[in-house]
Parts: sequence; structure tokens; C-alpha cells
Amino acid sequence: GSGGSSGGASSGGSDVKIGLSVSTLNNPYFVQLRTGAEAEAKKLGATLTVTDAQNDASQQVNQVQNFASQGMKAIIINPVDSDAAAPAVKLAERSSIPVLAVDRGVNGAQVTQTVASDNVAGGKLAAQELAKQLGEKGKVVVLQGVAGTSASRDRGKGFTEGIAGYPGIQVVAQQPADFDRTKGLDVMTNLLQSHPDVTGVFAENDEMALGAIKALGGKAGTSVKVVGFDGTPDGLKAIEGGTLAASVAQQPALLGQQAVQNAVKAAKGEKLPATLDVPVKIATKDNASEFSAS
Amino acid sequence: MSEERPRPARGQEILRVEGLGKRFPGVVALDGVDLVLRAGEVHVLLGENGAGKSTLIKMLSGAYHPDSGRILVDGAPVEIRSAGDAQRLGIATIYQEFNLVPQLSVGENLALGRPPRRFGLIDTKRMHERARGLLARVGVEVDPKTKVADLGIARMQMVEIAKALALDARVLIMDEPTAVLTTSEVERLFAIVRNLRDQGVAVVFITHHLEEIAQVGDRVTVLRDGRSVTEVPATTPQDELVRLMVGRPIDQQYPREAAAPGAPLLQVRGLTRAGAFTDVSFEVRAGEVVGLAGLVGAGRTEVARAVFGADRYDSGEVLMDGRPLPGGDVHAAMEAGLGLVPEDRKGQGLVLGADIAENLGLVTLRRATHGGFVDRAGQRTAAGEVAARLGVRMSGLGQEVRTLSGGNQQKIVIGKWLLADARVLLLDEPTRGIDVGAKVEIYQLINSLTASGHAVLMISSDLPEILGMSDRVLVMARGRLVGEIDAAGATQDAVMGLAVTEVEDARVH
Amino acid sequence: MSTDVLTRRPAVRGLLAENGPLAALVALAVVLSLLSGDFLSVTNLLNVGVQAAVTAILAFGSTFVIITGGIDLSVGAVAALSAIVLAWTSTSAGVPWPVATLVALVAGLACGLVNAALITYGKLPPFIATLAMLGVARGLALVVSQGSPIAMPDAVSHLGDTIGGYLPVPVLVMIIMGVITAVVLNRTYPGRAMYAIGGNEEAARLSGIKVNRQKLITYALSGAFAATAGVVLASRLASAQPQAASGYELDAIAAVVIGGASLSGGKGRALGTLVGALILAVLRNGLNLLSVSAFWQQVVIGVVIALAVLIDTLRRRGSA
Amino acid sequence: MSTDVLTRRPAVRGLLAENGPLAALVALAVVLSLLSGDFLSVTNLLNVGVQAAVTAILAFGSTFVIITGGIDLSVGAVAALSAIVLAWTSTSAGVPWPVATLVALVAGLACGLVNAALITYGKLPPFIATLAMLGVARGLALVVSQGSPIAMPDAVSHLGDTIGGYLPVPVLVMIIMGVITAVVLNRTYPGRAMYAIGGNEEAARLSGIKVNRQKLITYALSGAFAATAGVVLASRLASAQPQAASGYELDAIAAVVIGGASLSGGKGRALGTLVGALILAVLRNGLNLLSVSAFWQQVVIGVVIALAVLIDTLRRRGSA
Ligand SMILES: Nc1ncnc2c1ncn2[C@@H]1O[C@H](COP(=O)(O)OP(=O)(O)OP(=O)(O)O)[C@@H](O)[C@H]1O
Ligand SMILES: Nc1ncnc2c1ncn2[C@@H]1O[C@H](COP(=O)(O)OP(=O)(O)OP(=O)(O)O)[C@@H](O)[C@H]1O
Ligand SMILES: [Mg+2]
Ligand SMILES: [Mg+2]
Repeated sequence: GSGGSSGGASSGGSDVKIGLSVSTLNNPYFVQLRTGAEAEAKKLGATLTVTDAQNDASQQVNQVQNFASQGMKAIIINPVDSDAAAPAVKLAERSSIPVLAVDRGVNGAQVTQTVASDNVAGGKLAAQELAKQLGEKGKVVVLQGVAGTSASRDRGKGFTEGIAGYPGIQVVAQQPADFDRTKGLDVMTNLLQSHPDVTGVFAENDEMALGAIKALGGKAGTSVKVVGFDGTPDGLKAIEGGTLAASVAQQPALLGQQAVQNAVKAAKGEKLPATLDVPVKIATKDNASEFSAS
Repeated sequence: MSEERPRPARGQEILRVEGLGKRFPGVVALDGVDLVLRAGEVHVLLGENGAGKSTLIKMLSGAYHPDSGRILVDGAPVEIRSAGDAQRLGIATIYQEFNLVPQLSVGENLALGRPPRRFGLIDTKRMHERARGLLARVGVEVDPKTKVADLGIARMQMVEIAKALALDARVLIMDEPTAVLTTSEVERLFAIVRNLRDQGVAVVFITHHLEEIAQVGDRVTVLRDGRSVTEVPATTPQDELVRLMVGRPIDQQYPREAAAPGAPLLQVRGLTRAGAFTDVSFEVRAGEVVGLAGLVGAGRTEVARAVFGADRYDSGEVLMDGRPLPGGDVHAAMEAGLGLVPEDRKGQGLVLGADIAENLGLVTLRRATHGGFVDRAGQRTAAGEVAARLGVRMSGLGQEVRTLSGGNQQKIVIGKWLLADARVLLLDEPTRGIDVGAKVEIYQLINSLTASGHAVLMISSDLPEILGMSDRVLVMARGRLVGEIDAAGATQDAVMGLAVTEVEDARVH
Repeated sequence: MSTDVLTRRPAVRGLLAENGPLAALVALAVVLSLLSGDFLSVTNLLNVGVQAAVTAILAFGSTFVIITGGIDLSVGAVAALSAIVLAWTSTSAGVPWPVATLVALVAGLACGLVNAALITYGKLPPFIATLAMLGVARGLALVVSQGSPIAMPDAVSHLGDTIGGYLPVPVLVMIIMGVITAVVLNRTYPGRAMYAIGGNEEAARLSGIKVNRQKLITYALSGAFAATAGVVLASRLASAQPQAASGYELDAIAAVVIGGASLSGGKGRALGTLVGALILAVLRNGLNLLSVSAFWQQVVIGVVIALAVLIDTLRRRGSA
Repeated sequence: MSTDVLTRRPAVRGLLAENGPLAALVALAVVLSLLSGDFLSVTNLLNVGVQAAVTAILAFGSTFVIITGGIDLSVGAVAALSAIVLAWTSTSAGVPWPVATLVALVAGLACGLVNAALITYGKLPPFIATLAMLGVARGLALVVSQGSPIAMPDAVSHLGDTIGGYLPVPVLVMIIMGVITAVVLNRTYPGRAMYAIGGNEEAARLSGIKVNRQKLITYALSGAFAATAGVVLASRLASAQPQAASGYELDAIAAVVIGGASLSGGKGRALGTLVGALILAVLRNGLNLLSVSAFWQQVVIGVVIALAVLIDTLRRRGSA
């Protein structure tokens, strides 16, 4: 990269206006992503504007459109939906503003860089970890996120693919709980009636996993293993407490930080690699403290 | 009127009703009614409140479907399942309850259901032109573009009449059209009715004003308890009609027993609201019935509402027992002992979806509350007593007020204020739609109120009632009090003279 | 089978005939117990009760509002805000939990009063006033919590437990709030005034009812009930969440309307609302037990809600 | 400043005085243009238009329904379903896109007809009927799409483009639908019948208006408008999404009510609805431009909506 700027990353962001459209802030995961992004922007001296698309793809297009007319030097988009983000990206392209995608990729349009960890891979990882903790046999239920969202789709797909490799494990029920803790609690309570013999739970996010743990009560962590997704602070606390067996940690703060760092570079015309992989990691009791620290 | 015009088939039977029956949950509304309508005749339906008059005509207009019996038009049995069916058979109806759309203009209401169209789009210009013609025919000067909601109740009635005329029907049904009209409009209406009759239209006319029967009717069918008891000529003496209808004679139609007035209870001084009434001053003394007469739009209702605190006023004051009342505060007025029976029973008097007990207890709700809790049993008992006293025809105190007959609804509105025991009762058209028997009951109640030292201010467009029941008559015109006449010297001519003289240049004909 | 029982016990039949929604609930329960052996256990029925509790409490509050002819879209957001206020004051601000609970209830009440002020003095349509409050309350919940869940104090979390190992506290709270609703509606002045206002506001005013004041009470009650629901919800999860109860306003209104109330006002009952909330909860519970696929669940819920009310209206028409 | 302009140009003043919502919109625009230099550019104003389009089209459809005294909660879900139907028939089923578009519109219309049938023949309250349809339509969208977005055919995606490099197609569609709404409401028999039904249903019936048939037309229009909105939305995103337009029903209703309609029926105008939708869009656009923090945005939106309508009602009261 030959940005032309003399200083290092720490001083190179001054006066750079960056817009970040987050898919939703109704979820601690994305709140962390925002926090990471804001911290980095402050460090670099860039001006970061964050908007909340409230899980609505067309509001997100609106927000990117508005960013463009505000003269942002770079735009970070955290797509509500990978396909639906394409028009937004094309729109910014027309105004020659570099766009970075964070957390989810964009299909059907070329972004400057995708800073992401792979949800499908994360789902597979969750399946492997759950199988390991269950001794590769048992009955498992899946708590699904909001039907039709890409996060639910990809995580579910990864998990289904991953769990298929363990013939001793049977998925006895899949029910939607809309990424919501209360619904996780209610749905798990109900599933326990029809499937009292479950030994494992995969929840497509930590919120639902925490709800399920509430429903399981004393069983959580002992006779039933719960695996969540996201590695939110509450989730990590539950891991340390032994009720949550594991969570696929995507390090949202790191995602946000990396996205801003690279957005500043892009704004200065630096060339960036097409993808920046922030690895998914599985957080378990052994390594949970590492995640909490960040 | 138009003597030389040919009268097509006068006396020829157009519509016949045989053994018609209709029951509602808990009530047999009609139980075998026969009726024959002939071209060129005005057929009066007579009966007590709840006798089934409105139910009968609603089956002719397609609003209800009969349970038994049949309807024949031109000798052939017909099924009238909707208003459209009735219109196609040439039957037009003016209902007892207002059936206009308040948010729409007068013109649109007149064309409701069949607006003139051009290229599929509504031809507003033609619609308004037509409306103007119709309005002129009934003699009201209203701009067709006025919203119906902005009209007074009497002019709404005239619009209803115009709307029915627009159909050019063979059978025209009018359910108590004169209840809300004053003398001059009634005259106007009768002229229209006679004219239609002479053109061969069969008119069904419902009224509780017996004197109107001889004026406009040809034949009378008397309904009692859902049955048609007899058909008599309209020239039958009133006493006889009353006997047929009520089952017993009524000796005195206006049994007012005046007493010497006591101290002033209600004093109104210089009450003014721009555009409605100007400098209105009067007082009402204990034991008095004060009549308030005037033409439609004279502002009587507005004054009463302002006195009661239902509306605000610009200047002047209202005193009860010598103490001024705050303006625009119904609650304070009630506390001071005022009560108002409003003229629009459906819009302002009743909670139509609630039952009879609930409605009767509305005004006394606060009084029946002890420690936050309402004594509903006590309220029910009290409601039962008033309902019995007023002779409300109902299936029980739990009947929804919506399903009561018009006159019985009016009794409920009066009843709730009787329960409240207000010391000065403002009655705005209190006996509108009430049958002769029940009227006498209400007059006697007024007597007992005044005998116990209470007072009544009675607004009425029924001049005989004003003259028969008031101790003093106040006359309003164009928002001003134009005169006061003592009961002794009061005649219809004297009152009308006052009401009209001031109005020569006014909006009312 | 169930018809036999009904014919033999006229009291039960009378109750069902008068309570269309109750009949629908019973029918739903019968179908579900035939389809799933797990449905008709005591534990599961108590679960259903717990799951209905939050919606039911919100719906009780909405019943007042709907009876007056209004609508309250803010209940879900106010519930979330109150829960956040409770968690925040008792943890970050260190206020003892009983005081914090009171503060939360007052917060809910205050939201209701603002709604009422906008509606009565500001003459805003209830839809707009409470929609605005929805945004404001949800936003404030996010601002106070910084968008993250706040753990509830332990003492309050016990509200999510059971008493004597059987009776879940949320169910108890639901019953208490239901009884309060029934008493307020049937026996108190404000309750009767609500019916009158919803039936004919002008007639109520001309009968001496202070309409504005009664509306203040109505919306304040709705706010306080929403706060209670928020506390129950948060105590069940042991954590207050800024996004909790999103969209619950529609569930609450649906429960009230399924229970026989009319959005044009003047009608509605506490028991009906409870039944409405239970119908929704039974339905969701049953779909979980039957493991209906995620995509089809919404379809089935929609169809069953329509059917439940349809049966009720058709029955009423048949008897009329 | 703006007062000067107004006093000098009586025509403008008359228009604003008669159109309270319009005055609020103008006030909002003036404030925003003072606060943000970016607001008053042609591009940005066109952006606002595009951003308002979907809500406005849904709201036009809802205007019909609200004028009759009903409510349609299903518009967002029906929009999503129609878009999915279009994308699916033209890709998976290989139907040419003009036919597919027609099929999508028919799907929306059919949803509306089912709503109307439930309301008229089934006697369901509109709230319940359309809430049920919300679930059914959203569920069917998920079932058909298997929960994944479906790419739109290229030809249809151009609907999201601009004509002549300036006029965005969504804005054009919005204007066309607005004109249709205005004409239907003011000049056609069904339009006037809607006002009559909402104003006094009994009077309408007794005047020979076939109330049930007119309601069928009303909800069918709402469904067809929702389908149109769905197509516009999907073409903007170049992809049909089963979760699209979630919660838009409240925005649509809010736009109609801000525009001066009453939920109790009988009132409402196409221009008012357009202005209502623009107010919402301008507000969101402005908050983005001003970089208001995400958590505060909801608060500000709530407050401004309340203020906008408040100004209108106070002004009306003042002049009355
Ligand atoms: N929809 C209904 N449901 C139940 N009862 C009804 C209904 N409509 C009318 N009734 C009852 O039928 C009876 C006849 O009523 P109707 O309105 O025909 O009387 P009416 O002769 O017109 O009286 P009025 O002179 O007071 O207008 C009354 O007892 C009334 O309560
Ligand atoms: N002919 C008319 N032209 C224009 N406006 C009228 C006319 N008649 C009445 N109004 C309006 O309607 C209102 C009717 O007044 P209001 O009802 O108080 O009169 P009223 O004397 O009580 O008559 P009534 O009670 O007999 O209808 C008046 O304030 C006036 O604004
Ligand atoms: Mg009658
Ligand atoms: Mg009057």
C-alpha cells in the first residue's frame, strides 16, 4: 500500500469521515462490533458515523445512500442481507467511495474488502464441539434465529452439515426462537416437554442459548450441553460459570476494529486484499478468559 | 294543489303486507301485521313506542328480513333483501334514525349510492346541480358542498327528506319526519307530501303528533304490541285514535299544575358567543317550567349547552343559587344541580352499545361510588324503578339500548336525568318521538319535579307542548331572546309572531 | 367426546356458550391434546401459563385503553424501559431493589401519563401518540443500557421462580393483575367510565364524566401494567434487555380483541383478554411440541387465530 | 425567515394552512436544511423520494382501508410475499418477467380479497383478519423462498434505476400510485363509497351501497398496492427477501394518520398520506445526515412524529 501518508496507522486517520451501517443494534453482538469500530476510529482520529438499519435491508440502502450524499470517504457496511446489500454497494461505487463489508459478505457486487468470519464455518465448528462434548452420541435440538435471515441460514446450514458427520447424534427438533432470549426460554421449555431426553442444544446465537439454559435449569452444563454462537459477554460469563458448554466466538469487536482500520486505509487510496479473515474460534471453559479480555 | 294534473290510478293497490312477523332475541317485535298501500294515499302508521312501526317499515325498505308473512308489490310476492332491492321496487325510506354520512357533503349524501358519472368518474358538477334542485324542492337553503356534520339536526332531517325524494319512488316511507321540525318546516313538508300524493305516490307516514294525522293523512293503521289492530280513516277523532292506540282514553294532554314560583335557581346574564347567541339573559325560579321557543337554528340548543357547560361562551355569566358557574365545565354544573337532556339522543344522550341499566346509571355513577367502588346492584334497582315509571318497553334491563325503539331510547335519556335529581333540568326537545301516553307520563313527572321545588327549562319545537306545559315562554330568534310571554297570554300566533318577525332577513325561511 | 361432557354439565356449557373465546381455547386444547401426548401434563400447562404471563399482563393494561376506544402501541417498549430502569438503578446506581422496582413502576406510569397528555391535551390520535412513545421508550432503554443486557438483582430474579415448587410466580402475578383488571373494570368508577367513554365519548362527557381525567387514569394503568410485565419478563431471564418485548404490542392487542373486545371501544373483559393471551400461548406451545417447521409456524398461527375468532363470530351469529 | 415568504405569497399560505401535515413537512425541511448543508441538494431530495416510495405506496393502499374504518396489518408481509412470488416464478419457474409481475400483483390482490372475505363474510375484526394474513403471507414467503433471498430478474431490477439519469423509477411509481389513489378516492364510485362506509356504514348500506362488495374492492386495492410496493422494494435491492418490509405496516398506518386520516374512518386523502410518508422519510434521512447516534434516533423520531401531528392539531384548534 502506498497511501502517501507519512505517519503510521495511529495518526493517519485524521479528518477521514467514515460511515458504518450496522445491521442491527438490538443485539449485543453488533453493539460490540460498533464499540470496537468506535474505539479504533478514536484511536486513528477518524470521524465515524454509525447508523442502525434495524435488520431492514432497504433502510440499509437508504443509509448508504445518505452516507454518499454526506461525502463519506469510506463506507463500512454490515449487511442485513448479503444479496440485498449489492445495490447499496453499487450506489457507493458510482460515487467512487470505497465500501468494506464487515461480518457478512456482499453477493453480486464488488466490495473493496470483506472483513468477516464465516458463519457456515462457525456452524460446522459448533457441531464439532457439541459432538465432542456429547461423546458423539445423543439427541440434540436446534434453536433457530429469525427465519429467513442470513445469519440463521448460514449457521444452521453449517451446523446441519457438520452434525451429519456424527451418525450417533440425532437432531430431534428444530424450532425458531427469533434470536431472542425470552423466546429461547419459552421454546426450550416447550421442547423439553416433548423431548425430555435431549442431551444437547445448539442455539444460533448466545441470547437464545442463555434462554435455553434458563429453561434447562440444573441440567444445563451437566446432563445437557448447550452450544451458542457469537461469544457475547453474557455468553462468555455463562461459559465460565459452566452452564454454557461453548460458543462460537466471532470476536465482533475485532471485526469492527479491523474494518475501521482498513476503511481508513482505503479512504487514502491504499490497496487492500479482497478478504480479511477474522477467524472464528470456539470459546470453551478452557479459553473463555482470553475472549473476555478483548 | 296541481288540480289539473292527471292522477294516475288513484286508489289502486301498490303494496300489500300479509301476516308479517319479526322476532329479535327476547322480543317479538311484529306478530302478524297486515297493511295495504294505495297509490295517491297517505297512510299513517300509529302506535305506542315499541309497537313495531319502525320494524315494519324496515322490512319494506330491505333493512330487515321478515321471519314470517309476505310482501306483495303490484299483487306479486317479492323478496326485499337489501336497500337496493327496495329501490328497484320503487320504495324510498326516510328512517327514524339519521342515516346520513356526517363527513360527506350534503350533495354527496343526496347522491349516495347512485352518483352521476361521466366516463366512469363521478361528475361532481352535475351531482351538486342535482342537489341544489332537490334542496330547493324541500325549501332549505344549504350549499350542497356543506358537510352534513355542520348542519343542525332539523336541517339534517330536511336533507334526509330531499334524499328520499331524489329516488322518485312509488312508495315513500317517512318514519317520524316531523319529530325534529318546527311548524314552518312541517308546513313545507306537508305541501310536498300532498303534492306527491296527488302524483299518485303511496306515502307511509309515521308520527306521534295526532293533529298531523287529519292534516295530511287519508287512512290510519293502528299497531299495538306488534299487531295491526285496525284500519280507520284519518278523519277519526283524536280521542278515538288514542283509545285505539293506547287501549284507554287520555283525559288531559297537558296536565300542567302550576305553582307559585319561588326563589330564582338559575340565572343567566348577558350570555354571548359570537356566531351563535348574543346577550341572552333570563332566570328560572324554583317550581317553574319555562318554555324556550323559536325556529330551528334560533340558537336555543346552543344556549342550553353553554349554560350546562357543554360548550364555552365568550362573555356573560351563569349563576346557580346566586353563585357563578365556571364556563365549559359540565361537572361543576352538575354539582351545582343542573342537568341537560340533549336534543340528539343517539349522538349525545346514549351509549348505544351499553345496556339500559348502564345508560340509566351514567349520570349517577359518581354518586353511586363509595370508596372507589360502584354500587352496581343499587344502581340496577334504581334503574329498574325509573324504567317502570317511564313505561320503557324492553326485554329487560340488560337489553342493549341500540335495539330499543326510538321513543323508548328517548325515555332512557330522560330517565337518567330523573335519577340524578337535578334541581334545574334543561330539557332540549324532551318528548321528541314519544307517544301520547308516555308524553303525559313525562309531563306528570315534570309536575312532580316542580312541585318539589325543582325547575325546568324546556326547549321544544312542539308549540302546543310549549304552550300547554310552560308557566312562561321565552322566544328566541337569530341567537337573541326576543320576548317573553306569560302562560296566560300565550298563543301559537303570539309565539310565532315573535319568532318570525326578527328573522325576516335571516337564514331560515 | 367433548360434546358429551358438555351436554351433561349445563353450567359448563353455559359458560362456554357465553364465552366464545373460551370455547375456542378449549377446542384448541382438545385438538392439541389429541395431537400431542405431552400437551396435557400439569407441568406443560403451567409452562403455558408462564409463557402467557407477560403478554397477558400487557394485554390487561391494553384492555383498559381499548375499552375507551384507544390503542396503546407503546406497551412492549415501556416494559423494556421499565425493566432496564429497574436493573440499572439497582445495579449501577446501587438503589435497594424494592425502591428500584418502585422506580420502574413509576417510569411505566409516567410513560402512560405522557401518552394520555398527548392524547387529551395535545389531541393526538392514540395511534400516533403511543407510536411516538414506542420509539422514545425503546430508544431510552437502549440509551440507558448502552444496548447491552443488564443483569437483574438476585432478589428480583426470584420473581421468575415458583412458590412451593409448583406455582410459578409469573402465573401468580398474571392472576393478580387479571383480578385487579376485572375489579377495576366491573366495580370501580374509572372502570365504568372507561366503558362509557368508549361507547360514546360525548354522552359520557355530558353525563358529567371528566373524560380527560379518566383517560389519564386509563393510560397510566396501561403504563403501570406494562412496567409490571417488564419486571416479570426480566426476572424470568434474570436480565433486563433493551430489545425485550419487541412487537409484543401487537400480541397484546390481538389478545384483547380475540377476547371479544372491539377496537372501536365500549367492549372488553378481563377474562376474555386472559383467554386471548392463553390462546396465543397455547398455540405457540403446541407448535413447539408438534415440531412444526419454522417456515410453516407463522402460517399456522395466522390460520388458527383467524379460525378461533371465526368460530366465535359464527357461533354468535347462529344463536342470534 | 419562512414566515416572510408565507406572508408574501397568500396562495402558498393557504395551501399550508389547509394542509397541516404539509406545513409540518415544510417546517421539518427548513429545520433540517439549517442544521445540515447536505440536506437541500437535488440528489438528497431525490434520495428522500426514493426512500419514501415503498412506505408511501403501502400507505396509499392503507388509506383506502383506513377511510372505510378498517386497518390492514398485512401490507408489509404481502409486499414480501408478492416480491418472492415474482422472483420465484421468473427464476425457478422460468416464467417471463412481465407475466411474473402480473402473477405477483394477482397474489397481492388475492391476499387482499381473503382479508376482505374474512372481514365481510366471516365478520372478523379487520385487526384480527389482517394480523392472521400477516402471519400467513410472511410464512408463505418463507416457504416459497425456503428462507433465502431470491435474485430478481435483471429486467425488473431496472425498476430500481433512474430514468434519464435523474428521475428514480421508485419515485415515478410512487407518484403514479398517488395519482391513482387520489382519483379513486375523489372521483370514482368505490372511492366515495369508502368514505360513506367509514363515515356511517349503516347509512351507506341503507342508501343502497353494497357494503361487502365495496370492502372487497378496498382490501383488494390495498393488497395490489402492497404487491406493487413489494416489487419496487425488491427491485431496489435486486433481490426478493422473505423478511423484507417487516413492521412496515405500522409505518404505513402512521403515514396515513399523520396525513390527517382518522382510524375511526371517513377521513383521509392521498396527498396527506404522501406527506405523511415524506415526513417519515425526511426524518430518517435527516437523522442520518446529522449523524444522530443510533440509540437516540428512535427517541428523536418518536418526538418529532408527535410534534409534527401536535402542531397540526393545535393549529386546527387555534383556527377553529
Ligand atoms: N335489532 C333489534 N334487536 C332487538 N329488539 C329490537 C330490535 N329492533 C327493534 N327491537 C324491538 O322491537 C320492538 C319494536 O320496535 P320498533 O322500533 O319497531 O318500535 P316503534 O313502533 O318504531 O316505536 P317508536 O315509536 O318508539 O319509534 C321494540 O320492543 C324494540 O325494542
Ligand atoms: N337556516 C340556517 N342557515 C345556516 N345555519 C343555520 C341555519 N339554521 C341553523 N343553522 C346553524 O345551526 C345551528 C343550529 O342552532 P341550534 O340547533 O342551536 O338551534 P335551535 O334553536 O336549538 O334549533 P333546533 O334545536 O330546533 O334545531 C345554528 O347555530 C346555526 O349556526
Ligand atoms: Mg320507531
Ligand atoms: Mg336545538
